[in-house]
Amino acid sequence: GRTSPVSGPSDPSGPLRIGAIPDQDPEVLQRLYGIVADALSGALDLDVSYAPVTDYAAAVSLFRTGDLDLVWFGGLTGVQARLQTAGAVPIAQRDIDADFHSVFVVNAATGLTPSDDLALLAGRRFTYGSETSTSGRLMPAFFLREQGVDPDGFPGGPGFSGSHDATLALVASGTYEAGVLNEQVWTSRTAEGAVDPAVVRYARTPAYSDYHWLLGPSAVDRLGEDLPDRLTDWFTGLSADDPGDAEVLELFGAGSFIPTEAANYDQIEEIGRDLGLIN
Amino acid sequence: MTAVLAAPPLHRDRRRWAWGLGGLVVLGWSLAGAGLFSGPVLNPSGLRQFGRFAAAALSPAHDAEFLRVLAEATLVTVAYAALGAALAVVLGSLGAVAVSRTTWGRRRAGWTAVRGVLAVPRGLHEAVWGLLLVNVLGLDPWVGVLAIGIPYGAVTAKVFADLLDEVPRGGYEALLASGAGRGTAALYGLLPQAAGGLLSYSFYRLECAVRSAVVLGLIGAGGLGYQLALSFASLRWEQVWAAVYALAALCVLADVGGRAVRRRVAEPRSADGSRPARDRVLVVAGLGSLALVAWSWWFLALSPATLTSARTVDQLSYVLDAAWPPATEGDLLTAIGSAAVDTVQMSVIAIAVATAGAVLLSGVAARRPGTGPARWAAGLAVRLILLLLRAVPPPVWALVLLFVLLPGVLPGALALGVYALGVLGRLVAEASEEVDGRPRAALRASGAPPLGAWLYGVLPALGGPVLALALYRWEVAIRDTVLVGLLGAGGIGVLLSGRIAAFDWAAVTTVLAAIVLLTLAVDLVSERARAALR
Amino acid sequence: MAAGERVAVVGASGAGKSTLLGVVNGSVPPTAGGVRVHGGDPAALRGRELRRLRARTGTIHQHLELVGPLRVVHNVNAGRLGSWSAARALRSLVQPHGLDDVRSALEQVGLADRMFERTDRLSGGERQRVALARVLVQRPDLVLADEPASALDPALADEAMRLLGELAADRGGALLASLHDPALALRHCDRVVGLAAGRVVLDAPAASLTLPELEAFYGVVR
Amino acid sequence: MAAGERVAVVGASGAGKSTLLGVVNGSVPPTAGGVRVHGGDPAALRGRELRRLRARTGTIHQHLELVGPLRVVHNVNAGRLGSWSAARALRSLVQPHGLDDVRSALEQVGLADRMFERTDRLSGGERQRVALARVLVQRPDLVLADEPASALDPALADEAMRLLGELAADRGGALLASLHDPALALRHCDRVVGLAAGRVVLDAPAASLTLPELEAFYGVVR
Ligand SMILES: Nc1ncnc2c1ncn2[C@@H]1O[C@H](COP(=O)(O)OP(=O)(O)OP(=O)(O)O)[C@@H](O)[C@H]1O
Ligand SMILES: Nc1ncnc2c1ncn2[C@@H]1O[C@H](COP(=O)(O)OP(=O)(O)OP(=O)(O)O)[C@@H](O)[C@H]1O
Ligand SMILES: [Mg+2]
Ligand SMILES: [Mg+2]
Repeated sequence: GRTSPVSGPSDPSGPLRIGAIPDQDPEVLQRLYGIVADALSGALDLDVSYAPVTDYAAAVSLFRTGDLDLVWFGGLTGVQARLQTAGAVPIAQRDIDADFHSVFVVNAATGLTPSDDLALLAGRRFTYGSETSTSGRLMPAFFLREQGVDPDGFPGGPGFSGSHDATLALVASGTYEAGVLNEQVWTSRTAEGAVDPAVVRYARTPAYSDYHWLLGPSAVDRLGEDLPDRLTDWFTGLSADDPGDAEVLELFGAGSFIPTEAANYDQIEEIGRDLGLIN
Repeated sequence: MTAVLAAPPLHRDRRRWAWGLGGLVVLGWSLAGAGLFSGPVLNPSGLRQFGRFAAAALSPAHDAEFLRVLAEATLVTVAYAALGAALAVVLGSLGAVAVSRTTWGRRRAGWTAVRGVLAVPRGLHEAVWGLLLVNVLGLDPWVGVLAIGIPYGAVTAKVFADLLDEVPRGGYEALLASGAGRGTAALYGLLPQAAGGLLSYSFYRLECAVRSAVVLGLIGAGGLGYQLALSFASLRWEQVWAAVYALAALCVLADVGGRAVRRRVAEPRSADGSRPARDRVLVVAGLGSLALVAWSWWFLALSPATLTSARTVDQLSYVLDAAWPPATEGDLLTAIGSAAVDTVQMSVIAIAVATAGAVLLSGVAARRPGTGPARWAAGLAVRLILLLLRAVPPPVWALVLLFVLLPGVLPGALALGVYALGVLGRLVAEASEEVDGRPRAALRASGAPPLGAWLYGVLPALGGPVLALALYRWEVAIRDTVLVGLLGAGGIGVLLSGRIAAFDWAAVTTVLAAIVLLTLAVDLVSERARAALR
Repeated sequence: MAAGERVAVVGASGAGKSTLLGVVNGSVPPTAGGVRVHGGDPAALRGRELRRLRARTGTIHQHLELVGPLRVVHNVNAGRLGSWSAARALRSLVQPHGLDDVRSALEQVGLADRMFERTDRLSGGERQRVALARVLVQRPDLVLADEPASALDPALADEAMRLLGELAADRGGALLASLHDPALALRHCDRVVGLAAGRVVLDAPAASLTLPELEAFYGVVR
Repeated sequence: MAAGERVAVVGASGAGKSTLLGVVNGSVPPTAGGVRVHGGDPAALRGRELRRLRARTGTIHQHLELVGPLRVVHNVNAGRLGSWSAARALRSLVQPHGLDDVRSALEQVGLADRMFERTDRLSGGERQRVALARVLVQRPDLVLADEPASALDPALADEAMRLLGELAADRGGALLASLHDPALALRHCDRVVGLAAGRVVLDAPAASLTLPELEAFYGVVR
């Protein structure tokens, strides 16, 4: 008898397995989701377990195979997962996700000053974050194209630093003259004083929808038709006034959770298809 | 008895020169492709970022909470590594029989075919295997075990076969001449002589399995690789180094254990020659390995049933449906073509750097009994440095090298080169320990200085094994470009991870096929080169 | 060669003695001409046939070609691999089979007490005697011996040649030994074949040759 | 041993002849007692001193210990590594140095035409002569030869012993050769030392011994 440290395949009475794509502050993921799992399990009277996964593609695949039931996806990965998994439903997003932004940063040595003209970035060595990051790749590429800049046409091809922090470091080193990252990360790193002075904020993108909780169909089959509503109610009911809830909200960097629906991500889907990131 | 006896003519020399020259030309072409002769490649302003990474090596994270996390991760890593390596050695031993030249003799077609089949599992990186398996098996510990065991098994098969083929064949041929079958002759004439090398390689595989635990994070199993990946994503270098040191410590354990066993096998306790005697240490080591595998099986709660469950079959057919037929658009094929060129250039530079470094360092890194304390300390230091070079994963090397180099093929190539140097340095040092020491001792006895005795007594005998190792590492470097390709470094790895991220399975199939073909081509070229220089 | 015949191959260093023995046991393909052994041509045979032919031929190689890391008992037993199944060969590596035969062969060459020693720890002459013991347990019909006594002192050399002659005579087989010691050749062989630069230049019954004559041969052909 | 003296070590197989030579050149540590070579004890010396001592000692090993994949010319030149700098040794691997010396040494042993062949393609006797040529270019003061003629025919064996004796005499040095051929020992040495089970049991001027006496020695001590 030992049970696997990794959750086994779905069984009828199995727990609700939550997961997340590794994005900002990945090293606190474990703590974050431990707390979320406990709070959820207490409120909904369910067994809840958390599985750490470090790879975007793996998280999407595990959602498709039913090994993960409720996943905190980015905009693009959420769309990918939903398209591959018939019956998946968005549950909730943060208040900031309805109005999300990315910031373009440049190395001070370029002499560029803050401006909204992305065309000046063409011809510079430029890096995105992770390949399927909504805020570090997809939406910035879209806005670049809108201003007539070929998102793949940077000299030597664009870089993919792998994470928002790596983007900051690579722009600071001057290896890349410019880059783009999640505004939330930029704000929190600036607040921590962790941003190298060589990195200068250049531009901010218009708003778009990003992160959201996505629920898979097998959990609904197992745990009841009303599961999506119960989850949405719990998330949207989290209140900053309640100390327990506040801890969860703070970990997510949110003021509150709000309901969301698939249509909010249609733009992302369209751009994803355009860029060949969705088949 | 009327046979006319004449010595066969010598005509290898020209081929040697042709191969040597060809190698140099390819290296020059690769360096040119990396932009070394056209414009700046250095980015001095990134030294500060690089310095942060280097400085953190001296102050690894050591708060209690993090150490506890690391300790847990270590257990998981050990379990996966032990099972993965065990599976690899089992698969490798069976596969070695199937791919060794000794088995096929002069039947080249059969040999080439089997070798080609093996290139498929071998051509894909463990991380790619992990991703593919996740899609079929979901969150199951088998993913980690198989992701390590399958590609390693194929590599092990090839290396075991090469080791057996490289052993002096006098004894083997003498047995054939007295009517022994090929199998039994190999058992008596080749295996005992290759035993040291086989054991050494098996323990080396265990060490690799520990390092490959990086793939385990994918499946949510935790492990040191997962911790390292998390800390790396937020560039917490202190934590990255702590995880690297933990990895390195495990590697040292595998190394020390392997060395002890090898020493006992090479120099069994001198017993009275008239009685049979079993070495108790070896028996304990054997039983201990079995116990470790059994514990790992229990710890991971592996269940063979999942491999054949209906769900697995469903998922497999989903992936196969999506992946077949492969994509054949012209765009994709063009992209693959140019990525393949980058990949080859990157791997050639990597291997040139690693081989040159490994040979230069091997004299110091190799352990030699009966030398002074200064030589011993120097050897230890070099070995530790080599260990760190390979304990830091290639993606980390790629990023920190990218701080000080401009984007392009070069940072990726050097990242792979530095990592491969860590691996090759160790392998070459061990190969030089395995070389017959008597000619060297004979030279020392006539007053030759250490370096001279090494040049004349060891290097010529080392040529074959070093070439074999370097060429084998070349193939690995091709596969590893998957790990470093992303960072603006180009190569087929970018293409693959891009297609995987887009879940474009048909294109993934095409890219994987291209990688396998590239692997196979490298394998065949290597084989030719070695035959010419043998 | 007739049954029971003992033939010495003599010739200067590099004359082709080892190569000749290699052609006879099928490990060196002849560049021209051919040989017939036990009625078959080792260069033409394949697979089982070849193995059967080879199992009837025992060779002591000039460089011995023993497997150094293996214990003496296994190196001796290796002479019997031609008649063992693979499974048996494997089991014997763990728990040596046919110890009695091995022991008696080692006793004949004076090495009974070294049975379980690693072969590469033996002295030069001791190793040569292990190679001899291997042929003794093989019991071949044709014995090919390439300088089987080169590392042995005169007394042991005589003993070794006697054992080889007996082995051949016992089974109605033959002995073909390359020897660079003419005295040994005359004492232990019935016929002497002389080689120079790969060709037979002398073929005479041993009884018709005197020691000085044979010694002179080396001077002549050089 | 006196300057210019040629000493034969004889003894049954396994008596300890090779071990004795190993102790003298410092590659085997003695279990008891010690030796003095050129006034120094090889087991006590370290580093440069030891190297200097060893460079003055040339050894032909029983198993030759040549480097098989290396060409003959390099295997011969290896005898001079004791007096070459590392850089020179390296350069010589690309463009062999001192070709004249190598050629004349190889001529002396009758192998001048094999200079650029891979050593592992030579016949047994040819390899032994390469080992001999290596000592010839080394020009040591003390020559240790472990059965230097075991793979050679009588004529070549005599020639080899003559060369070794000359080499020792030329430089006022000495020759210590293990030999299992008593006739060779008596013909080419001034003194005969007999070993049995690792101990000296005979030490006599060659002139005082007859061939039958020495042959009998092997029978006696076994
Ligand atoms: N594999 C090989 N390739 C090239 N030449 C070879 C090879 N083997 C042997 N020879 C050459 O063929 C000739 C005959 O060699 P062989 O070993 O038969 O001589 P041998 O009569 O046994 O001499 P010895 O008494 O010295 O052992 C030698 O000149 C040798 O160098
Ligand atoms: N490395 C070793 N370990 C253990 N025993 C050894 C080792 N080397 C030699 N011996 C033993 O020591 C004894 C003396 O060996 P040595 O090689 O000196 O004999 P030798 O007189 O040269 O004999 P031969 O004429 O057969 O070459 C032998 O019984 C041998 O087995
Ligand atoms: Mg020969
Ligand atoms: Mg000896």
